[in-house]
Amino acid sequence: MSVSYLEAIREAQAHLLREDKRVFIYGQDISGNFGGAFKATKGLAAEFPGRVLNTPISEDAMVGTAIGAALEGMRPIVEMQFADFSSIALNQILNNAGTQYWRTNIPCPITVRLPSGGTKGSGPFHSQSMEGIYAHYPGLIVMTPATVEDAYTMLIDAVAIDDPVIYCEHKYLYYHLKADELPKNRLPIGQARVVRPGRDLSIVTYSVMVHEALAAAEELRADGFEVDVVDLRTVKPLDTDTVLASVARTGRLLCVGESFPWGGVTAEVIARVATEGFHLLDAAPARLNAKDTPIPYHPNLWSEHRPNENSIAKKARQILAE
Amino acid sequence: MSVSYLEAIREAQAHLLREDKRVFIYGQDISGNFGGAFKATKGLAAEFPGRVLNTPISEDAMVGTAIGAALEGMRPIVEMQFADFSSIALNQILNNAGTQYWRTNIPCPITVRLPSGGTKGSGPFHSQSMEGIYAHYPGLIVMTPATVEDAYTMLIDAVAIDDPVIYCEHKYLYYHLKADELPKNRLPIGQARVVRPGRDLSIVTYSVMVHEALAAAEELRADGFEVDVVDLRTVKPLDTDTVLASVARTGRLLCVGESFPWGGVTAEVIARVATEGFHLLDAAPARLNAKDTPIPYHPNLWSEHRPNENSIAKKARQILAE
Amino acid sequence: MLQTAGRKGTSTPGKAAPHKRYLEAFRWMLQTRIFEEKLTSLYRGGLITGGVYVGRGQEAVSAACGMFLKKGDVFAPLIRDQAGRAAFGEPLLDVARTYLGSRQGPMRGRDGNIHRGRPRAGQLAMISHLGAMIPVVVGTLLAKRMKGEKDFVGLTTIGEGGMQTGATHEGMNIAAVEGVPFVLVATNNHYAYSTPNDREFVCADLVDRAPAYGYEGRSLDGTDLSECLDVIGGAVERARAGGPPQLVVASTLRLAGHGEHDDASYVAAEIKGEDFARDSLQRAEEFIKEEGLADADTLAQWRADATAQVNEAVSTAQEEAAPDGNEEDWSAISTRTLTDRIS
Amino acid sequence: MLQTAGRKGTSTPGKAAPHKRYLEAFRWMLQTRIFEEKLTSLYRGGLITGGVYVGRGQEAVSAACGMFLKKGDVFAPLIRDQAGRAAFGEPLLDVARTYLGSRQGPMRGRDGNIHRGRPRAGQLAMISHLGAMIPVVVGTLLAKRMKGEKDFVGLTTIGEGGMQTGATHEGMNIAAVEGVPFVLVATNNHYAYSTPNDREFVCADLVDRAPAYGYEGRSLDGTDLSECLDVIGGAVERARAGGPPQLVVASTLRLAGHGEHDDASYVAAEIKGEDFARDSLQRAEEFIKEEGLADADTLAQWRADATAQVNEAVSTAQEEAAPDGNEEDWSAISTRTLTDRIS
Ligand SMILES: Cc1ncc(C[n+]2csc(CCOP(=O)(O)OP(=O)(O)O)c2C)c(N)n1
Ligand SMILES: Cc1ncc(C[n+]2csc(CCOP(=O)(O)OP(=O)(O)O)c2C)c(N)n1
Ligand SMILES: [Mg+2]
Ligand SMILES: [Mg+2]
Repeated sequence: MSVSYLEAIREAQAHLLREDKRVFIYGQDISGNFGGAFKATKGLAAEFPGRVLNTPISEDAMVGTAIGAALEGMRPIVEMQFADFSSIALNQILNNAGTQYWRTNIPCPITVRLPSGGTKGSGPFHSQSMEGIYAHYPGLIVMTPATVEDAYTMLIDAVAIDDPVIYCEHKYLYYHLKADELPKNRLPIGQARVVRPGRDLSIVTYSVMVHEALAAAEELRADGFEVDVVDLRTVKPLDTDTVLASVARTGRLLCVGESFPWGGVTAEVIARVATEGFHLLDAAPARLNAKDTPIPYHPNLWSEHRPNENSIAKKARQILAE
Repeated sequence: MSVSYLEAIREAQAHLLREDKRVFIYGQDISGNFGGAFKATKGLAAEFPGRVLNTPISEDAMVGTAIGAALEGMRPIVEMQFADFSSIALNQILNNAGTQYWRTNIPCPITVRLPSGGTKGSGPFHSQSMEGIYAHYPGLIVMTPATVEDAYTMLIDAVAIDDPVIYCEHKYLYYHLKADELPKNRLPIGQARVVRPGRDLSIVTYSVMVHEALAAAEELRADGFEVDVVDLRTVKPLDTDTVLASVARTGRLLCVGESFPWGGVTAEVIARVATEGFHLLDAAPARLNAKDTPIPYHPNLWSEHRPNENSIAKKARQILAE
Repeated sequence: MLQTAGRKGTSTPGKAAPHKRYLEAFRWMLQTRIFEEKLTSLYRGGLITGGVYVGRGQEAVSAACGMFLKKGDVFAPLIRDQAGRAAFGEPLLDVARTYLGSRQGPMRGRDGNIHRGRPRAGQLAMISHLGAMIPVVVGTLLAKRMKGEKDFVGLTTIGEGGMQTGATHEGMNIAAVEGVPFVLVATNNHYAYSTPNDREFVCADLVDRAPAYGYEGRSLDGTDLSECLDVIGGAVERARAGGPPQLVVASTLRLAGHGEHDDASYVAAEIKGEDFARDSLQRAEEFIKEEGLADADTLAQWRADATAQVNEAVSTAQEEAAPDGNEEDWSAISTRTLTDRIS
Repeated sequence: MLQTAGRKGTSTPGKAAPHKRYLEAFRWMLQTRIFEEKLTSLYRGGLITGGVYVGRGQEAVSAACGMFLKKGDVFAPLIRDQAGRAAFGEPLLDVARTYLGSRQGPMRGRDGNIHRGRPRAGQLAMISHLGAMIPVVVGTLLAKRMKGEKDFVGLTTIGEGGMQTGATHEGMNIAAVEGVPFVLVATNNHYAYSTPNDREFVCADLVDRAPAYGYEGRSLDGTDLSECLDVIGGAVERARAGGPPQLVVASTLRLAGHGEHDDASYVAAEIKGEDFARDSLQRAEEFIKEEGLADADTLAQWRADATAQVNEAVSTAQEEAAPDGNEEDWSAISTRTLTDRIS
């Protein structure tokens, strides 16, 4: 048996609905036989009647409703159809969920699932990675699982946490990524994972780019380089210690993300390493992001727009040559 | 005669309405005798009938309408009542204005004025600085004038530019900051300004924090340190060259902003200097931002939440001691 | 059509129970007026930081909103709801502490003035973005239903200006789709800050929005306390009994500035002579006197009681310590182990 | 009340001009059906990247939307508007190039499928976020009025699902406040993706939203071409003549998946027997035959012509070069001197 990243998300939700009667799922097209645009809730409406609810096309109200339910003791999961449409709910997420605990002392345990990131032919409005926006504002935890195991355990943790969680699941990984089984153990939230230890260069990344980075690391091994790959897992909180420990091993840093290049996760990571681990660096750190344009529809353009194994390997070689 | 930062904004708009019949202003409470929550359009409705229009409380539609008018050849200026309410218009700004030119090849010359930043007692929803969110997405120019002169000339430039501009005016500077007269000359958009040359430390900052940084620099001069203060003026595009030239002079960098600490302008500046000017740095760069919580209402909390002269001077001394 | 036009003129409450209710409401209104005048004078004296927002002119509407709600109900008051908050049970001390920035208030100096609440007591703490509290109320009601609670209702208020936000639309609609017991009381006080109705919306009466969402709609004269009690009480009752969501649209004039910083000089002179521009508190007091529901001594005593309560709340709050930035732990999340460490 | 209920059943256009119009509309519908079937087959053959979205079942509504607009008007088509786009003047080549990702198309491979447009030609390029185009149309109309243009109108379409977004509400309201000549044609095709009406809204008919915004409202049978032409034509005419904004609500069933990836197996069997589930194209063809408006040869010729046009557009686009990432200048702004240099 094997389980995909998408199935892990579905299974985590089944588990949550089964174990915790406070949990319900709220989103567009997630109910009935349909089970969501990506089938992440397939079968759950039938198994858990009244707890997997279709909503109108009203992202702002979806999140507002979830906030109210959370204040009343529930543990809602909101599925955005695409991360890109969470722009409509941004006010509720940042200004209502994000400020609730700090203002009122009452926690606001909502989980917002954002099907994120680019896939072939999806274009400017069905491809975005918005973790950088949500992490910038206070009051939110932002998760970006890169593996089937993390997709499963982190979603379960997300719902257990008393604070609002933005759970960025990557659409490219939905079907491409498979594991043999659901995980038995889990790494705590807030801890990054050294996916592959190395001594010559640290590639710090998250979500889909972990896999591109691993492929690039493999390529570089042929040249005799040992690349340390760190998967951040959550971009907020960001596990600075694990990142610094990696840079301490290698002296060199490349930070890779799929989102837009101004600010965001890669700038934050480099800022942390530069400010807190400056003496660890033997060479200038570098970053690789998508280009500073909307995400193109055409595969020829899209493949140039986002980082990938080749561009990562190329950039890594430049750093290693310094 | 003297002119305040706020008057400069009003005068720039008067000038624009006078010189360019494509210009109109769109926003809440900006018309009639009232002239806006901060009086930035005081008198303009009477002087320019039909061109300073009150809108319903509909930020999304305000920006959407401006986009449509811009596509038809107008040069709308949208006044948000507070930057914080632009969260409601975020989708139109990022996904419609920001993608328009790239997608259709037709430029979208709107200017969105965001009364930004903290003032005493304004609390979580009337104090935000959102430049980091807008700069993260492609397709927008983000201005953050720090002086009366820039407030004037940059707003005029903003409207002249064929692309969407987010003009972040700082509410704290509205009345506090005065100049003798309106400027005759201007620095081009995209160019940062060395406000004060120095040799020991570069403080790179923008908007209201330029003044806190200058005060801190003055304080440090007493200790014999010469601080180079760079005012970014626009945070996108960000004038990396001027920043690097400053760091080349000093070898040390402190980056200061009033917004939230995760990501944003300060992370971006440090990332640029670390990646492009690593060898220029003699010590670890540092940054100073607001704290990672909503902006507090009470002055006692607010004064701790944001950076100020004292915290800047303190941080600067740490860097200088390294 | 379910909607009925608001009656004009003074209404005559006929029975004893309504009289008792009327007088109770009047006392909340009176207390509110006294408290808000106190807040204004503190503000003018420089003793309040930030804005002061009062409900002058709409105390009747607001009092009625709070009075029909019980423990277990949810109330999301807005900018002009001091009367309703008090009637629903918010301690006066919460108000004083929040305006004066006491660390002992519910917001502990972190937020101020009208942005206060105690979600656990069913009173949500509004955010500024107008309309945003509507879906939040819906969510609390949905949760209560899921948990098997019975006999509850949720009410929130909005201005005619706030009716134009996307959040209001999505929130009103989702309440109907979920079929929760929800009441929205909208007050058209003829201005949103400085903006008059003609730049806000076009329909004849905002109650025309009710059928658009499958709500029952009623409009009323917000200066007439008796009508406020009847109509809002009725709406709460119908929602509680399982009826569709309710939209009540009250007509008033804002008898103060938008906030106390604002002299409201933009308010058209003509409008001040309209029926909806009357002062609901004054009307109620006249009615009480005319009908002999309370004598002059009683009225004076009520005023004195309210003044004493207000003064006590204010002086208590004034003696309390302000928050201290050095003692804050500066974490926006409750799970401290997950607080991001950013330097 | 301005709103009138839609007539049911087949209508009988009585005069020559309507006949001519009817036949013209029919030809746009026919061309659309043929083009969309072609797109579907290209998609199934793996020749189109990304989604394909067709208007099957609502060609009559869409054709009517495009046909009454002239040069100088503004049209913001949505997901199911191939017929209206063509009728308004969008070259078939634009469609083929966009779906096939030719660098010569209006979107040059940067955006795909339905997200195409030529703002300078009055056809806006939709973003995905539903409702977002409404205020944009309002803005174009406001600008035209400011520039002194006359005799123009703006029209956009929406689904019943998209009617529930905040953007739609704010946009509809601001159109009325500005008093611009605006027409919103909403099609209730009974599903938003997989979601049926009962989880979308509660009012009896979405045309009940018209009075809420000061619009004139009409509902109609979207499977009846004649009615579509009459009602939408009338709405465009009234808006153009200075009437209030117009809301037209058409009833249809989506006779395809949400996109061509979707088998629509969630569509309830019962609903397929409803009057609104009929195929407008088939109904129109039957009507033409019954009334003898065109003979079999003519119909066959039209079909052949449309097929040829479609095939030509597709094969032209297929021969054109795809965009090349290395040749892109990767700037999202037009002022190249202000492009941020980020490494
Ligand atoms: C989304 C949003 N935009 C702008 C504001 C700023 N603002 C606060 S109150 C107000 C006027 C509100 O008018 P109305 O809803 O009629 O209520 P009233 O003040 O008349 O009671 C405005 C514009 C806001 N709070 N929220
Ligand atoms: C704000 C927003 N949320 C979600 C979506 C994803 N989405 C695209 S089309 C669609 C269904 C639209 O239904 P409807 O408006 O009824 O139009 P129809 O497809 O039936 O023509 C959804 C949910 C979107 N485009 N915009
Ligand atoms: Mg009002
Ligand atoms: Mg539909």
